[in-house]
Amino acid sequence: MAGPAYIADPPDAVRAVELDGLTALFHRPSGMTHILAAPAPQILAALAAKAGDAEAILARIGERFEIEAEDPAAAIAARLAELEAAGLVRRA
Amino acid sequence: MTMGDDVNEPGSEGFAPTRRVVLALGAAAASTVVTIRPALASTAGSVLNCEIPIPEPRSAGQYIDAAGNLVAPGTPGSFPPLGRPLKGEEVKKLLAGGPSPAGVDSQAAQAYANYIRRLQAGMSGFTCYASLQMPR
Amino acid sequence: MKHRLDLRIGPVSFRIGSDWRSPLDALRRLYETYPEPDPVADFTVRLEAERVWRRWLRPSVAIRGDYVLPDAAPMALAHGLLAAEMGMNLQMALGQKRFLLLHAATVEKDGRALLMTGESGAGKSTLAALLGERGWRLMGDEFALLDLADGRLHPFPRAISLKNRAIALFDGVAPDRLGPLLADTPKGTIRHLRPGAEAIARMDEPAPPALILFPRYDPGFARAIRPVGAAEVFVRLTQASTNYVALGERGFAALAGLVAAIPARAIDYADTDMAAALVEELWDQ
Amino acid sequence: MRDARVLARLLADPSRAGAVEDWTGLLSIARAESLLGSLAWRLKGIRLPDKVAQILEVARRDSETVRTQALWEAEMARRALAPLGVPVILLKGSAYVAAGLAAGVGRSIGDLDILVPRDSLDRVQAALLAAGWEWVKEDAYDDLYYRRWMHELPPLIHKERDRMIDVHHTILPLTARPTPDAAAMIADSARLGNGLGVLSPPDMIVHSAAHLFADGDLAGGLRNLWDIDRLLREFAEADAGFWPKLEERASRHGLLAAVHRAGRLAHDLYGTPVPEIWRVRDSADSLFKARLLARDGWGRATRPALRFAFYVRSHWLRMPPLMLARHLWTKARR
Repeated sequence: MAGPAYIADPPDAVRAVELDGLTALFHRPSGMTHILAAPAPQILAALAAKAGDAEAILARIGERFEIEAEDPAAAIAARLAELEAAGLVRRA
Repeated sequence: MTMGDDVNEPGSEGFAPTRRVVLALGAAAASTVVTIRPALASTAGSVLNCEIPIPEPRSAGQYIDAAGNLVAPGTPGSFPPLGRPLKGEEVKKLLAGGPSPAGVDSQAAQAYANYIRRLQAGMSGFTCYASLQMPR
Repeated sequence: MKHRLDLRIGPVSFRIGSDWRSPLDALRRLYETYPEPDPVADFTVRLEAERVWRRWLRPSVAIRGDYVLPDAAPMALAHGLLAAEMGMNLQMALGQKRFLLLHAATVEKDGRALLMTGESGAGKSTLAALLGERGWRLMGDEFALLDLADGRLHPFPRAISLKNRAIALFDGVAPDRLGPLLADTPKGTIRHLRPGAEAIARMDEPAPPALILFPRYDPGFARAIRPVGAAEVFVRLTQASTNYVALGERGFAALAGLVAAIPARAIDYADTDMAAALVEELWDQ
Repeated sequence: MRDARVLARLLADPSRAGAVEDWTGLLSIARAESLLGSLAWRLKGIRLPDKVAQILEVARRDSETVRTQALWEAEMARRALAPLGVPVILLKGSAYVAAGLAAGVGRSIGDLDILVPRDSLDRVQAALLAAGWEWVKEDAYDDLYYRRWMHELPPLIHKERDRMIDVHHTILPLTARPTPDAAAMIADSARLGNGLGVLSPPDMIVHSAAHLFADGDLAGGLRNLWDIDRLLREFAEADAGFWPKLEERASRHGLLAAVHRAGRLAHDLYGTPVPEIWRVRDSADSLFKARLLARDGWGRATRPALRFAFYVRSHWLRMPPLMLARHLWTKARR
């Protein structure tokens, strides 16, 4: 289930603030603000300045979290599509 | 502004490693990214391109009375939701007292116009309406 | 242009030009007690005839200026005062980049400010005006100016535009504080109210925010107070701001700082007295 | 203020700031001509009245947002088009900021303009539509008209970001008399690090001059001429052989007259150091100059008849059935 590899901007390209369970993220390259719900912040952290495909992302997130999903591959693919449309990740 | 219903509490784990917790990846159809859009900026470019859903999606199914209020389906004197969003240009004509949008009878059109006039910040279509109107 | 009036309201100065005398005469009377304008204006407003002959023939006022909303509908000359006020609003909404601009009413007491936003046309302006007559200092009924550096709110005490039923609530104020009654405007009947003397005297005095309220008005409402989550406050304030996106990271920092530091409540009320009592109660907590 | 002359003079020579009498009027003109950001950076460090300094400080910050958004829009187009492997050339403001040119400093930038090879148009269009751009006007899907007569696709707007993109395949309408060599422009373009490109220095001038004098009605012309001033100064300073290269290139694209006119007017209004031999008298220049400066101290457009004449001219320049009329009009004026 590899799929394409993605990469996110390095941590210093964003500024994040926690707002009761959600993350308000200011993205410096675009000047845009996004409100993120889990697992979007975790995916961004897993891809910050280091490329990875869906498998690598799951492995990286799995180091710190107990992953819960019926179909992890489909869920990650859906999240990546959203993040790519918002310009927060791009094809590596 | 839609947010997935089935997302778990993310805590601060996204940016600082802490204890091992459960992370739900969400259903494929859920939404976890919402981008803040300008409220009244870029009006010039978007004024003819914006749309107003009637009613806004979170009130889907409700009818609109002559004064533009949302009412229960089937309320006497009210009109069913419009099956499609109105385009900025149609709204402009409608609010200026011009012809009704295609396929809409004139009484329903007036109710929809009143609904649009009552739109408030945060509601779907407000930005469009705001861009067609002056503040205040 | 043929006629000109300069005004300063808090930190913002306007140059208003008009093809006709009457709108500026009305404006001059309303702002009679305001301080001397700045020699350089932040924004220019133009009230002009759409076509040369429309200066005399069925005169209608096009609202233009440094920043223009295309396709904005012109107004009747009889509503020229409202056109001037809308022209100033428009410059603020489209051109103000020095402060984070929130579509909100602000009042101050004990050196701290109360911010009210959320419901357009549901009485926040009336509520602010009413509080302004009851021991609070009115800072502004329309726009709140959040300082990007220090997070304080700057006063912008423009004339308040009272609408429809709200007009009668202020029958008791000194007559020289009221503008002409403007019937049949696009927003119904409107009458402008000059803020009290203290609001004008202290218009250069900012105040740190202490409470954010999202009032909701409906005659059928039962009195209610609800907490509002930080993320919702953040998003609602971005949507109440005309320049949030344009300010970039500074806007983000200022807004995130405000949301993190200041408590917020939503209130439902059925009449202005109920609202005023709710505000006093929450303020004292 | 009678016209925009004071603004042009101040841009050319910031040391005149002390002599400005009507700052409010000047700021209104600068806003109306989309030159407030450029003026703000030009006057940075100059002693100004407090209020003016404050307004210009805010304008400088705002121009940073404009720059960020323009570069981001270019980046999003790059991401959408990268899989096609076709050259994508940034034009106008986005190109100036992406290439770090002085013309980009404080510049207002609205739409994203790109140039792509004509034979890649279908694929470019499909990739943009797939990446969230949509047609601005559904009914203006008179694609054929655009394809046959115009130098660009009908405008597209991004449905999330509300930003427009103009996709050009050449720099003038196909109906215009000069026929610039777009393929040569693409072949000689300079690569930026990220996979996007910009026109070569001479072509950048040629495009800007063509846009100003061989296409539109001169709306926003004062700003476009300011671009040309900044570009000419920067390119001439960096390359002693720039002027002959520019003339050679302009001739090749059939736009030498437009480039010469741009140089003359830039010299006249902004003191641009163009070669002596360019500084000839041209009877029409005064009309162009009057049109460029037609703005009063309230920010209002003045000289409606002259504006209308240039508006008509812009159509004459573009529309085949009126080619003859244009010819007659030019003759009658002599």
